[in-house]
Amino acid sequence: MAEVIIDRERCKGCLLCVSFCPKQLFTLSDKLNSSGYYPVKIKEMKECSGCAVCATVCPDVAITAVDR
Amino acid sequence: MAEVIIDRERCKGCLLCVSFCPKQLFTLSDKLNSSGYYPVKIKEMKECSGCAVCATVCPDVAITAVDR
Amino acid sequence: MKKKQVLMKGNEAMAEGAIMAGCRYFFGYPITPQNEVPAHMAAYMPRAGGVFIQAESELAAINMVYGAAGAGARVMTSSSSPGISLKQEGISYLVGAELPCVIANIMRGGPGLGGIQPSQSDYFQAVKGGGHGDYRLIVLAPDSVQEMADLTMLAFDLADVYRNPVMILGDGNLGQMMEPVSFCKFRKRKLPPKDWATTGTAGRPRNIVKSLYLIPEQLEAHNRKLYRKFQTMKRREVRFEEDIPEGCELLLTAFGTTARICRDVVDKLRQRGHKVGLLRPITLFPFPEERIKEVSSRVKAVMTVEMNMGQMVDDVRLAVEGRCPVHFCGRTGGMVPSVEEIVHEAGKILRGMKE
Amino acid sequence: MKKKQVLMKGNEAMAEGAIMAGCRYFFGYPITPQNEVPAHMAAYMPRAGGVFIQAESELAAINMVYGAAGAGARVMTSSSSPGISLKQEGISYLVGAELPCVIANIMRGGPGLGGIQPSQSDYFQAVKGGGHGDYRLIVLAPDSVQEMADLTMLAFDLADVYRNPVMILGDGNLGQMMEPVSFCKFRKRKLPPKDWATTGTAGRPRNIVKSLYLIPEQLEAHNRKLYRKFQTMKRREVRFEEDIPEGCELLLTAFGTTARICRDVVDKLRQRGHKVGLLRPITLFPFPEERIKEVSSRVKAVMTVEMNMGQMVDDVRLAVEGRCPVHFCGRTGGMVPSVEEIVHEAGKILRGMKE
Amino acid sequence: MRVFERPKVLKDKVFHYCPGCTHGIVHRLVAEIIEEMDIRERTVGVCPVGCAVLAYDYLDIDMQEASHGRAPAVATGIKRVLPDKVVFTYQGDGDLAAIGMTETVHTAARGEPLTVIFINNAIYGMTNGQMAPTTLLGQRTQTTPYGRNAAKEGYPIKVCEMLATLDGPSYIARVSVGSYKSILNARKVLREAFRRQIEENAYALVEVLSTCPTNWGMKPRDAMDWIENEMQETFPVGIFKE
Amino acid sequence: MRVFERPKVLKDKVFHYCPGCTHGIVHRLVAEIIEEMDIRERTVGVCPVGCAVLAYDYLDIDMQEASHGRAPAVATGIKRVLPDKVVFTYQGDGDLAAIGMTETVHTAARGEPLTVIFINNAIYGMTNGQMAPTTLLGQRTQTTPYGRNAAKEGYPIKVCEMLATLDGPSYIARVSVGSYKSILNARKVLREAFRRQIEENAYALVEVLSTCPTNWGMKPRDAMDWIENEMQETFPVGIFKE
Amino acid sequence: MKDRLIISGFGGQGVMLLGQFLAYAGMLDGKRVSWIPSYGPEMRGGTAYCSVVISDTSIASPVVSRPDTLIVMNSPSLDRFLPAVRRYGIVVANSSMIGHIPKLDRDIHLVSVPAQSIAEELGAPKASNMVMLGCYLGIRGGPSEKAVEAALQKAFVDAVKRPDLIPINRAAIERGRELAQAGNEND
Amino acid sequence: MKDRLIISGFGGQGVMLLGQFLAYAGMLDGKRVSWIPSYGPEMRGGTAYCSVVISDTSIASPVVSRPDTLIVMNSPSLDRFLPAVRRYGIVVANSSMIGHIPKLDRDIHLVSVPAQSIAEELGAPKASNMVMLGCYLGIRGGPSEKAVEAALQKAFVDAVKRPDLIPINRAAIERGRELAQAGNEND
Ligand SMILES: Cc1ncc(C[n+]2csc(CCOP(=O)(O)OP(=O)(O)O)c2C)c(N)n1
Ligand SMILES: Cc1ncc(C[n+]2csc(CCOP(=O)(O)OP(=O)(O)O)c2C)c(N)n1
Ligand code: SF4
Ligand code: SF4
Ligand code: SF4
Ligand code: SF4
Repeated sequence: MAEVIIDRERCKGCLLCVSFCPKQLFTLSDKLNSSGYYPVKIKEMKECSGCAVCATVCPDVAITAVDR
Repeated sequence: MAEVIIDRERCKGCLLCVSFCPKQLFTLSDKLNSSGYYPVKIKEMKECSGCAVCATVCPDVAITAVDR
Repeated sequence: MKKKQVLMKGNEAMAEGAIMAGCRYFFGYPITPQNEVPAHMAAYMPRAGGVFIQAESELAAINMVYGAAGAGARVMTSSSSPGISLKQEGISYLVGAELPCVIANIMRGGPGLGGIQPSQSDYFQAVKGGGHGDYRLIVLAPDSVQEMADLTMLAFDLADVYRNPVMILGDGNLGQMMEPVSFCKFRKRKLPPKDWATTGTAGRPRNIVKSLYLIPEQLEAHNRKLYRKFQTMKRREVRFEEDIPEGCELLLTAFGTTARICRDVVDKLRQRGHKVGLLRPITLFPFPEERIKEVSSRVKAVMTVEMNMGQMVDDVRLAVEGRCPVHFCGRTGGMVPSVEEIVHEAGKILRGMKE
Repeated sequence: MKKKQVLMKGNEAMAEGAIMAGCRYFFGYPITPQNEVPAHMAAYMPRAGGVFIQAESELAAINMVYGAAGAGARVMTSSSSPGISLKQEGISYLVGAELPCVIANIMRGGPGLGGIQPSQSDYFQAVKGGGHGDYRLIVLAPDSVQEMADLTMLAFDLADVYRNPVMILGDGNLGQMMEPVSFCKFRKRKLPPKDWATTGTAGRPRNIVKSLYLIPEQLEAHNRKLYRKFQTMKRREVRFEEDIPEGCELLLTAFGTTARICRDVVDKLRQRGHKVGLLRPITLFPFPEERIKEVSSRVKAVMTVEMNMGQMVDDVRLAVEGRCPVHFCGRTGGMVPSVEEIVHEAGKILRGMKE
Repeated sequence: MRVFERPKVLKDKVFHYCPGCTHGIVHRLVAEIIEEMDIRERTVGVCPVGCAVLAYDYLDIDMQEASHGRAPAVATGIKRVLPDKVVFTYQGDGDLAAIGMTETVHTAARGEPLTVIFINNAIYGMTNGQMAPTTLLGQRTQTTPYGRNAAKEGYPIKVCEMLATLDGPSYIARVSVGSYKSILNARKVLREAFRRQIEENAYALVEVLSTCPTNWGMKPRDAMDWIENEMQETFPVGIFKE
Repeated sequence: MRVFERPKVLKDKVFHYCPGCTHGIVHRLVAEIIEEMDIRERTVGVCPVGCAVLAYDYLDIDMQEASHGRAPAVATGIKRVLPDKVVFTYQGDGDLAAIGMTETVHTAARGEPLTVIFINNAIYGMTNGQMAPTTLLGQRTQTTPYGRNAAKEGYPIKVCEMLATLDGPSYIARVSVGSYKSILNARKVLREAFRRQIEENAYALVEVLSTCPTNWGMKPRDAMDWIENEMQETFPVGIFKE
Repeated sequence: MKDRLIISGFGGQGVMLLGQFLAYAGMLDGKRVSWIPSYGPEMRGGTAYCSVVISDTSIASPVVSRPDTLIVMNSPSLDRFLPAVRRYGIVVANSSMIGHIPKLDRDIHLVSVPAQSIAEELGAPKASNMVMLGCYLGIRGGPSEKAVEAALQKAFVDAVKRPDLIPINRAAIERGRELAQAGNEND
Repeated sequence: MKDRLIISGFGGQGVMLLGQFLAYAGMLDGKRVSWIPSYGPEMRGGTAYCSVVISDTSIASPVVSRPDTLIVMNSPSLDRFLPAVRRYGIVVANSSMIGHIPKLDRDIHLVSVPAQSIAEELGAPKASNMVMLGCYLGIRGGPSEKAVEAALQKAFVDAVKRPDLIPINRAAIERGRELAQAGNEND
């Protein structure tokens, strides 16, 4: 089972993962992090294929991708 | 009749005219000019064809070529 | 009638002042905290029929200034500390070739890359000459957005009068702050024609712009000529502002941002009953040496306040020549001293006098 | 046993001294009158297993020095006045990043392109800081070919002790003249390891070489740390040479070439019965301020002799603080003052005392 | 199994870069390559003056901070002292192609064994968006408010094409980080640039087309697309010297 | 009829150049072209720092002396103020291709309407013969006493080839003054470079392979032959951008 | 009258504009004014602030080290500047972004406004700064309405050519003002 | 003993080498010595000169402004430096290159040597400087022969690896020395 872990504190809500995720699994969360950004969250983890596209495009290296 | 006029005071005796003159008309004179150089002189003006090769290669623009 | 006021950053006021003074050529390279200058020039120079070039470096910029000044134009460049260091060779050339121009240094903390917060630590560089050779710039030190505009306008005339670069020595604070400013129409002085400029020889003997004098006798003569010019500046162009009460005990000296802060300090200390005065040099070269000399013989102490580790204090000491103690109070690295801490330092000196 | 003497140019002696002091990296750019330095380095560095690069410019050279110094090497560059102006930004960075290195300025006449004859008109630049920010170099002023070698060797150690650039401030005369010189084996002091150098992190925490401190509090702390270092230099590294007779009336002060000439002046004047002394600063920063202060309270006048329009004279005046008059006697633009003219100037002052 | 993990050569610190700025991607790629090649302990990096001035806060290696534009000279100094170490510079377009052009060309001409990573974002980021030597014609910046005009401001400089005329360099390439695929390719090319230095003692430069969403005034994704669609017309990706 | 006469744009002064130095030939060509095009009264020249630093002593036109390497920046300043005047720089290889490389590249990239005359004599003349960016491999100079070694000192820079990759310049050419024929050709090309500025408001650069008999340690004629036989192998003459 | 303000928050919350707005309005009222930003390298998400002085008499120093008024839009700003506020000073805090507002043991008047929420309610999430402004106006009673209106014109018409944004920003100011008055009554 | 010399001539006449030669020989004799060139940009054909001091006591200034000895190899040099020569000083002039040698109205000892002609006679036109040197040695009686011989070794063997040049240069020196002595007798 694949999974991505998002580091809320690193995420700057740039939406790159949102737009690059082939399965459109990302969305913005509605709680600010301590830097004043709305980080992303995953809508539906089950569907993650572990392709790590999101992690590859994330400029803040906020995503870890795991394939279990 | 062609002729070249050498400005003794400008000439630095670099010998370029000597070596480039197609008719080999130039030679060094044996009196220093006031800058301490031995300027060139013409051995035989009659033979000058007025080609101005000497003047063209003279870096000190010391030669005037005349065709009469 | 009150003049129309606009709220502007110091950097913008300087740029606008330059354009109003007839400057039509600006060559610069970005650096914080003066980026508003090239930005303003890029936007407004074309409208004024002038030219703005973002040069490839500070070196290129100062040498474009050289070319344009040599061609007879009113021309300006601006930068901040590290960029001004890069211009030192060019500045020395400009003085050597006697070319008028205006150079702004909106100082930030050093040495090296340092920081980008305000500082006054390029005083020595501006006033003693950071480049090689014996030379001087006229150095103007504004302390408000209004003066950023006014002194810039003045700078262009002084540059032309003396055929010498004039430096506006501001700091990040003055460049970044907004204040109301009003522009009066600039009246250019009657100046001699720039008949020395290289504009093509049509109708006159040719002109050469240069600083090379291979024969030492000639170079010495040239240096002496420049020196006489600097002496004339000393006689004619000293500018300062002072507020010195009768019986003044402690004289504060400060320029630019710290001078502003010192006004509050003076008020505070007077409220507490101290006789305190302030002398603010507006021209850092020529320095108000004579005036400080005079005043120093009737005060008990002088305190110089700077945003550096102590630079102008040397010029103050040269003027005071031991007639009274000269103290120094400074913050550096981008720290701006507060009224409170200066009051505190002054208080110590004033208490010391009583003892 | 007399040491073996070689007849050498000052520039060559400096280069040779550097190699003997363990300098293995030299980055330079040609400029008269110091061309013998890179030429010597090009010829002899490879034999010593070192590296010589003719950099593409003075900017490149000083920044190669930065990189090499940051990597822990003993490294040097040299130039002459306009080239040193170009290095000002880099020098400010070297101090900011606390990198040891040796920089030679074999001065020529300025400002601008000026000339190529000897001059001392970069005193201010060297001593007050021609770059931006509060900083100081240790400045050594040799006055003979022997000292060109000896002080260069010393310079490398001082640079390492203080982690600060050291400048050799010579002039065209000292660079071009030949004198016999003997080299003693260089004994490097015991110095702390350069554990701050960037050599790869193997076996230790990583090292960063930088001068950026974006937070003003930190930049201020860094400046204060540097300042303390400069104060330590002032306490420990002042070097000068003096010849001051009992009852000295007139004290001459001069450095480098002019100090040499002043020795003859002193002899001449003493032959005429005048009590004249000479104080020659060897370190221009730290300046022998205390000593001049002391002496100034027991002489009738001081005269400073320089090959410029008056620069060190400011430091002398700061030391004298009005205790006696300070006169200046100078030639500039490549002119070297003659013994006769200095004697003449001194004579005027001495006659003035009698009146 | 972790299929994607933060490289250990990256320190824990949050980048100061703007949201969506691809400086972060390039940092990560460099960190990954250093880790993968196992050269962390023998690498010395040189930071530029530009947005990446704080790169030493992120890469857990020895680093020096050069003055604006002089990173190649600083790196030369380091490399000559430490010929066995891996030395790279990381520079923006203002740094490398404007003020530092002389050092760029000469270091390349010397064939100095260095790896130069050249971030071309067609603008000055750090100073809030002025024209760079690589700004496209027509592009608006703080100092070209009416759009870059060839007649006044000249043409963008193609650094790779220019340096490829020199005999010194061993490897000159241009890549992009404007799309997922581009990023994978960038990684390969950057790795090769390090390999050239390490194995062939040679000079390599990689130009990376990178975004500056803040100063381009674009959303991060639009900025990436702009690289792929607009920038690459002026700056085609490819290998210019091999 | 005078078939060859000293151009009036040359002042009466004797050149300070060494015997046989071809700087003098190029000076003469420039003077002839200015005379022929009748632009003496509207031309402003910029001298370099190098052996030609005193060019203003010989050319009877308005001139400025730039600091070392910055002639293109100075010329840019002049040209922007005086767009109707003819502005040229005259620079050596140290001046133009070492310390001044940044200005050289950027002025070309801007397509600044100037004429740049670039004297490539493969050495620093003025300062007594150090390596130039154009020094040939193996060539001995004061700073390459063992001969220029590519591994240490890198490769000669081919300025024309490099600048021809830019979009700014209109005309880039390399000529020689190493023989009678070459000189005649150089004159034509130099004239074209002036014409581009005057008629097309465009940037043109002409590299002139020139001798330095003194620092090459050659007799003047041998030096000219060395251009034709040795230098041209590394620096082929031709037109690189048209 | 002399008010020395520090206005602080995240980059993007509009603190710089708010400060300039106030300074501009003050100028129109015939006061002496100054504005000065903290300027830093690109560190979006970091804290940005500006100093504003509005005064009847000449302003010696534009740099405010000890504010009479502190307007804070996020937590780090409050932590940083609260200790510097003068006795009898006021603090306007954006409670939407500041989780815990400490109890004050000094003579400082604290008004907390959920500015972000209000702005979002109004459908203008970027206008939280205007809510804070309104609140300030409510407490200090100046600059004048006329000056504020002119400043609105300048900010949205002259500068960005978006006259359509005026009503909603005007509304945000009003809401802030109301809240301040309500807050005052609660005191 | 202290001799302060200026040696001057056209570039190419070997005046610099002559000066270094003298300084080196002086050093070998245990004297204090200094040599300093005039250095200029490339102006071949212009006048070049150097200052040399040879002294028993320490040398304060290497720069000679008023020479005890003037060695001049061309006219411009004579014109330039003659007025500076000290009373009782000596002038050695290369009469091959100096058309008109003025009458001296001061106490200066002038020796004129047709150095160029002599050198050419010897078949070594470049050795005119050595003729001048010989003349100087003849007049001043120093440096020692031993030192001069060692200097010859250094100049032609160590420096340029042309030991074959030594005999002819030695001969040039000798001819100069003879002439000086003859000249002295003429006095
Ligand atoms: C000598 C000098 N000049 C100018 C600056 C200001 N400055 C800092 S970064 C920079 C340019 C940044 O642009 P770029 O190199 O393209 O990098 P980016 O920020 O876009 O990554 C400039 C001009 C400086 N610090 N030093
Ligand atoms: C800033 C600076 N650096 C160095 C010099 C010294 N310098 C004078 S000319 C020159 C180079 C001359 O070579 P080149 O440009 O090739 O011209 P050439 O003399 O060969 O004609 C140098 C390095 C200087 N005057 N200024
Ligand atoms: S790409 Fe990274 S920083 Fe951007 S929104 Fe996604 S997780 Fe956050
Ligand atoms: S080419 Fe000119 S300078 Fe050379 S020898 Fe002939 S005339 Fe004289
Ligand atoms: S300013 Fe541009 S380059 Fe710099 S961090 Fe922000 S987006 Fe990136
Ligand atoms: S040094 Fe070389 S380039 Fe200079 S004048 Fe002499 S021969 Fe010509």
